[in-house]
Amino acid sequence: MSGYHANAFTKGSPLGRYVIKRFVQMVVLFLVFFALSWIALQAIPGNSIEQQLRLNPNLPPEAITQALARRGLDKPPLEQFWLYTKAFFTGDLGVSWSRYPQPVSKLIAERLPRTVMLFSVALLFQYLIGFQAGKYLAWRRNKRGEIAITIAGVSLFTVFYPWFGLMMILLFAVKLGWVPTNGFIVEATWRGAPVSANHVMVIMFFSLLAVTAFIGLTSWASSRLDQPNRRRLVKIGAWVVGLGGFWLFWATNQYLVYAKDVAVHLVLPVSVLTMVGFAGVMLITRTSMLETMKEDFVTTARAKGLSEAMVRDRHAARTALLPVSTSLVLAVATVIDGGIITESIFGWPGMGQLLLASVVSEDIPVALAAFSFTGILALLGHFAADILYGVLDPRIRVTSQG
Amino acid sequence: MTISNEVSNDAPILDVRNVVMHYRTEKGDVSAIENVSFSLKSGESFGLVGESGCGKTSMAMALLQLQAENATFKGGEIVLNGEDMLKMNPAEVRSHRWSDISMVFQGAMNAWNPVHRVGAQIKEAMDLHIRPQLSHTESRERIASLFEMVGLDPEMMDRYPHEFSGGMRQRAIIAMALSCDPQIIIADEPTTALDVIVQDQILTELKKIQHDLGMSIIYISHDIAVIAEVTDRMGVMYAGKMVETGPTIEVFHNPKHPYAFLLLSSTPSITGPRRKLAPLEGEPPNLLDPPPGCRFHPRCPFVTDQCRTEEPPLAEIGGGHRVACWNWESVPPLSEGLRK
Amino acid sequence: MRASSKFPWRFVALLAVLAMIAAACGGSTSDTTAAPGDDVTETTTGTDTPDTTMTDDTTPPSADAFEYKIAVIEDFTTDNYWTYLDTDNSVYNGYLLGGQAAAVYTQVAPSFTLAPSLAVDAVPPIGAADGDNWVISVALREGPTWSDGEAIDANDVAFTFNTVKDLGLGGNWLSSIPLASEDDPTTTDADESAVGLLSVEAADDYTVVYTFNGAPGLPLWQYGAAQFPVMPEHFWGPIVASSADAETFEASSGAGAPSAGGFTFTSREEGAFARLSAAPYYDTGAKTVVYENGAVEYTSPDGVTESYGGTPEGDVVSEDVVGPYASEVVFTVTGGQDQAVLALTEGEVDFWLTPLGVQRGFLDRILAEPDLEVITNPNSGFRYLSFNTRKFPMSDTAFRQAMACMIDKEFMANNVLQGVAISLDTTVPPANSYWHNASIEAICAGLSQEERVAQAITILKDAGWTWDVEPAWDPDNLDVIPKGEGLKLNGEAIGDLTVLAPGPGYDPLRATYSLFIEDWAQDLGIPLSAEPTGFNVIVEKVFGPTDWDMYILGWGTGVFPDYVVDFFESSQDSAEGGFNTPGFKNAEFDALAAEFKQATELADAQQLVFQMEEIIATEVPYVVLFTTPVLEAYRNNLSFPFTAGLGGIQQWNGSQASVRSSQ
Amino acid sequence: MDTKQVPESLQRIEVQIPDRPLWRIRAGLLWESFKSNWKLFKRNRVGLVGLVVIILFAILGLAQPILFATGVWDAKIYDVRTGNDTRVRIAEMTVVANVDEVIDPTSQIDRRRLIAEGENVQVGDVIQRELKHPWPPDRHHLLGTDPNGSDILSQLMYGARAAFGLGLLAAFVTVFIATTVGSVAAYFGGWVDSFFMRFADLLLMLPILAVLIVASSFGRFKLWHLAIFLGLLGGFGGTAIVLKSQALSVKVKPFIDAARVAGGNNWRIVTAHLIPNVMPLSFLYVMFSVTGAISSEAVLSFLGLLNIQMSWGLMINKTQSAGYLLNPATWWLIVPAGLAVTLLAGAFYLAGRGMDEIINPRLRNR
Repeated sequence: MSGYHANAFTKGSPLGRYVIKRFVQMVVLFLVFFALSWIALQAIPGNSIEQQLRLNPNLPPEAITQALARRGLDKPPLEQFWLYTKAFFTGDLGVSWSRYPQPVSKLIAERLPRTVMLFSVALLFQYLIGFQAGKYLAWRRNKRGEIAITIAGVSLFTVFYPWFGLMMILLFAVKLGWVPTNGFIVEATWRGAPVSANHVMVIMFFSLLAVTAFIGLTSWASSRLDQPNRRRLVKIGAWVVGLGGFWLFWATNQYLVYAKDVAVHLVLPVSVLTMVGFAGVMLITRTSMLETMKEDFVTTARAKGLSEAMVRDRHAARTALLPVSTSLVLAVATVIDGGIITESIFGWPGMGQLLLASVVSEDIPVALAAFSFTGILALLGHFAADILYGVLDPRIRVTSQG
Repeated sequence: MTISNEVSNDAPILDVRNVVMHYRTEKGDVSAIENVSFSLKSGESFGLVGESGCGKTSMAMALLQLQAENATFKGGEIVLNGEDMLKMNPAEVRSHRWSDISMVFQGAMNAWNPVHRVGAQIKEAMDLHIRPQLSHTESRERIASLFEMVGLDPEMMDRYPHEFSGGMRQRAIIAMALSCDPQIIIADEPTTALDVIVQDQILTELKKIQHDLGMSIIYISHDIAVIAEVTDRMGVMYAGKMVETGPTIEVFHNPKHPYAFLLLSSTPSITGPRRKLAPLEGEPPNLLDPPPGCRFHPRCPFVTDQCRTEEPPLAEIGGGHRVACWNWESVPPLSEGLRK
Repeated sequence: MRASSKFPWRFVALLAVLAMIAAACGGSTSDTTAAPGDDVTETTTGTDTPDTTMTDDTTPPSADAFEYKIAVIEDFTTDNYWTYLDTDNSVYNGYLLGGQAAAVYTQVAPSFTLAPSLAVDAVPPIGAADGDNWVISVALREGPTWSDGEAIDANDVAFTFNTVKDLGLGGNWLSSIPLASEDDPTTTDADESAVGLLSVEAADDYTVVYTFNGAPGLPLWQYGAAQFPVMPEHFWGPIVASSADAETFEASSGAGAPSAGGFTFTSREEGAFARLSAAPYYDTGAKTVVYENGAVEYTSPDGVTESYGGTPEGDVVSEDVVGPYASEVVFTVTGGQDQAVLALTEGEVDFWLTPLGVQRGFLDRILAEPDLEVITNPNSGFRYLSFNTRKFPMSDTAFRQAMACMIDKEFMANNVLQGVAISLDTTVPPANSYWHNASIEAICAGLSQEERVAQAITILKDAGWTWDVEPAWDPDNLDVIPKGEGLKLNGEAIGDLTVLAPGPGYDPLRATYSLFIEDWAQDLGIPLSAEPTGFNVIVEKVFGPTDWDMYILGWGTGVFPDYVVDFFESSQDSAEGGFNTPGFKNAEFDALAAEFKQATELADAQQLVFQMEEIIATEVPYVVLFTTPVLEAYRNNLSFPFTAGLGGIQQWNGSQASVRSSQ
Repeated sequence: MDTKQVPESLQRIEVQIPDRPLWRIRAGLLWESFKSNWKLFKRNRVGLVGLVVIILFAILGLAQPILFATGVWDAKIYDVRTGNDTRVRIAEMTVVANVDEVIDPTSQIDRRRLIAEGENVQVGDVIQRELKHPWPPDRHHLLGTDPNGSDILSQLMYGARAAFGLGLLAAFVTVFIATTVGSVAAYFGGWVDSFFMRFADLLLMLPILAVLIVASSFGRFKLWHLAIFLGLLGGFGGTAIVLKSQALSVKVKPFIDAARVAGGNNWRIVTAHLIPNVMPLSFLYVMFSVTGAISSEAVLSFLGLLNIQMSWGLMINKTQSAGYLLNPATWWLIVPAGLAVTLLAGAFYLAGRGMDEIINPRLRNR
């Protein structure tokens, strides 16, 4: 009796068609986005060269014309756009104007790991804590404490984030001195380091990913086990093995001291991001749970004699997970945009800062690359969210094919 | 039409005694179940009939202790195999759910969790209640046989609820209700949302299963015809009270409560005797502030002054037929209809 | 059935293994990809430890060797000196790289006295005509070496010039190396007659020959070409040879480039820190004494004493025995000003290099630390209101004078912008003492509000302006009531005027100032409104089409006041790409400017600048408003050769090679 | 109670023929629904808290012009832009070497501070010194003054008006567009729908903050420009999608068919039937849009990218650029403004949630 496959994804062609259709839509959307971004950036008064050279009265005017020519800015706008687009889609992101002549790809390669590091950890905590909190909040509806938690949650959710971040720096970094105030590494630790910070962060990210994936998937798989005892055992085992493996990996790692330095610097921004972000997840989860809890199948589950925790986790929460996971995917897609403030406040030199600086300095190649990057992330995010929705909600699978 | 079922004379497996349940709301207490009693013997089928809002679904939920959060029991007991469920702690209640009393829900679509496979949802109940626990294979085999019993292709167990038609879902619900060999199944409007032909199939299926497995079923429906078709005994509820109870044949053919009388008069019957159809006028009372005396008196064509002040008891009128009406003797035979 | 029951297990195991592998590979892939693409990190973070250079016996006594830790709030963007001087000319790159170049002549801190560096002669030779051209031959000293021991010679000077010229490097190179127009590939026929450098050649190892296409004055020669940065040919030559174009060349790394300034660039972690290490310095041990009158007394490491810029007289302003004393200069990039202050107060850094100066609000926190010292110095720059003199009514001198009269700079500096702004009347600030014309007084200086109103009315009336309703000072309300209405010149009314000023988010000082100017103008009946505008928009507008009315911006200026010419000479009109944004046209001024450009004697140039400043003060194309003080904070175990001077310590990159620690 | 749907076959519905004019019935119904909704809203404490805070800020914003008009405040001192308290506060102070030694900060002063401010004196000297701004709160300036000597409370009040103006304008633009777009897209479907929905996708793709930064680089980006820009982004973006789905659920209701059968033209059906029924949900989104707009403005001002005269975000920005940010001693420069943004944005959000529980049938628990 092995396998009655009702999974729509295995049926092939309708889904294939759907993916192709979506892909074409995505490409068109991206082209429009790309062109609009270029136009908008181009339309900003002044340009990068003027900003750099205009205010030095000792410069002959030729210096500016020459600099413009070297960046191809002497050509008519349409030609510039055509040349840039052609290069862009053949993989050449060009060179930065404000940091001429550094390649844009090099700047991005330098910044990206840092943003990924910061936000992957922050998102992990946000969603873990937010989802659990939302679950309990919905379960406690109209009970004591709900209003207080909701108001606290909303306050964190709508708090003026830059200000809140600064207040946290003031409290934890300045007054209490528990954590560094800013930056991502300390010079003294890294002097003569045999390795770059990005390298260490890449290793940190993947080790974290591996552990999270291991624990998450094992726990998920354990929920399919029949006996509660064995289930608990496997779950605990997963944590022990996962965390133990993580510890072992780093305890024996030559880069431990560097990783520690990065980790210490991560504490405050991640905590603040978590505090601000988890509330949003909590509220989504709560709303979604409240809707789910009105469904008949929750009554069915109770009638079956399932414990409240099982009803909550396996039935109500499992279904309420849909919008939450969608929002996670979309949150990943907006990381760079969100990074602008976080990175400015905590002095974390990532993609967000690069984006901000490039727009302010009218460094169009860098800005456009960063824009395109966020645009592609957003497109893929929406696409992934749809697919994920289909995976998590079997009802959608059929409709998305048809 | 009669149902040939051995009705055992043993002590009832379920005995509902004088249950009073209120909903606490902003506007005051809603008296949803007022002093309701009935009992159920092993292998027996019992029907509860009444308009929407009369308390029959509240009663069904109360039997599983699934009443809404704002419900409170003001009295009575629900004795299952000698134990009062109202006195049990939540864990004890849970252990009885499904293993002793299971339920076929109304609106079968929503009763299934859309994100789990049907088989898994059935297995979940079995894992919880069947001891020793079945192995994976054994569970699947059991589900397969249950599916066959209710007339479903066993392969369907690995599908999601939305891939089932309405009738199939209802069959699957029945399979799930049977999965832990309960003593009692509560069928709450089991066929309401289905088309007539499927309705009939499902009812036949249920009857057959009850016959084969010898379990007790409580049918709950607003459709008195359905109740008449499948039950041994029935009760008629009105505004949270049991107004008439007795053997189904007796009540169906010879209703003695004016409400039951009017209800039957307003329902065309294919299977029953020909009769004149009479409309049931007015609306059920507001249970926040139920009328004094007999709750039916504002709508009752046989109303007397006594009805307006004194509450009639549910009194035996012979043959296990009991009626809560001061003037039950004025109620004419069904075939005559209501004279204007 | 079995299979499906086990499925998740296998899946999990597979994924876990994959993830672990990915983690392991993640490291190694980035390893291999980083290496070839990124020479910088490879060589700089590699194993060539700075200790090897430290043990070199030519470095100064390491008894008081210490790390000079500096906070900066913006990251460095390049480690290539050529790129830095082209368009990556941020002050931060300057802090990091500025010290590594050699120069034939240089200006000595803090008096800005012109003194020889590589050259033998105390003052730059004037040279002589050679046909149409002008040839100057400069003898170089034998002895100065790069940090790697190679001699600094005439070939390096010529190489630097040729690289800029041949590769077509641009940006700020062109302000140090004024190429003759014929050779400038980007210039068309205009301005071909302007004087510029034709060639720089090494006649022999220690003789440089500069050829101009005409006689150069002070701006072009002594304060121009004679001071251009010189780069080591033996290091950069091969890189130039292998670079196809300027872009490739400027993208190359400058790591390991020998320096002529006591420190070499060692390593950099983007966004975090950068380091310089002490290196053998040919001038180590030399003593420089600067006197009050600007004269410099220089004693070379081998004890030969010379003096430049006049005979030493008066107090000693600064006395400096060149190090380097620090073993390392470590720059920490902090996220912002607040973080820099924290680094300072918590002892993580010794000094904070910031072109913005320490803001007044930080003083509380800095002064809470007993071991921090704060100094204040005048800034070399000014903020000003500019009129578009091409347009009515700004074209009318009386109008401009009346506006200038109404602007009460003392009130603004003392009452509104307390302590953060210093009132200023000339484009050359008093702190630039040699070039500052102290006799100039702003229009209506020292008058009260009431007197200013009266004076402005008189100025306007005298020039033929009339009102429908004449403004008057109401002594009861201490305000102008009624305000002027219907101001006209010969019947011509004034349309709505706008003063563009940066918003409070960019510069609160100028934003506030603009609002007061709006008020004062309206008192007179001038329909002026202040419009907060983005900095880039103002720049584009005022250097582009000439449809603006007034704006407020600022200039950061050098010490040598050739900018006065650039800002107001009629040929420099911004409509034609110059810097004369007001469109100021004044024949008398133009004549003085032409004379200034040809001047070869400092005293002559000084008098010319004085006269030009007087014209500006009377004709007011600019109303110079204020300047800001530069506050700097440092740990008091540091000792600098001087702490008082225009622009502060940061003007000299934090005196890297001379700073000592008392520890 | 038994909430399950049961056919109404057992009930009889009596139809009353109204004898009052239709508008009075409508008004009556509206009033009734308002009353019952208000009751529901009142019970929801969360929403009530939000509403109270909103009203408090509204009062704060309205108070400022009144204070000026009644002469309680002199514009020369309290104007948020050029106001400047030129009164002189003199204190006699002894010069010490380090503030750590200072016992009484009003009578002693660090010599290094004086040097930094351009006065050269010796330790031990006694000087008459003017107290410089920012001044801590006193009875003239309830929340103190900023480094330029203008009143923080006055700025806060001005900021409240700016926030309300911006927030509400942005929200109404958002909702006006979103309601129209959503209804039109839902009603007409087809390519109209596709066009608007793809456009919405495009806007959802945008990195909003980055786009706002680009927009603000256009130099003369005023507050109301920002409001309309935010309104357009929201109105054609996410909110339109939500309202479209609401409109879709209204579109299939029988009365729409009835109207169509009765010969109503499309436009009339959209404006008279569809939009009014989408309105309640629209109003909910007004609340959420206000929150978004206020936060966006504050962030942009905080980054110093908006060229405006005064706002809460700008107050923080100015504090930061003047160096008073992480200084607990001058808390009045940073706490009121930050708190105000948080409170007002939060209040609109809370009020929105309160309304959500009334309007959104899926969340009603009764």
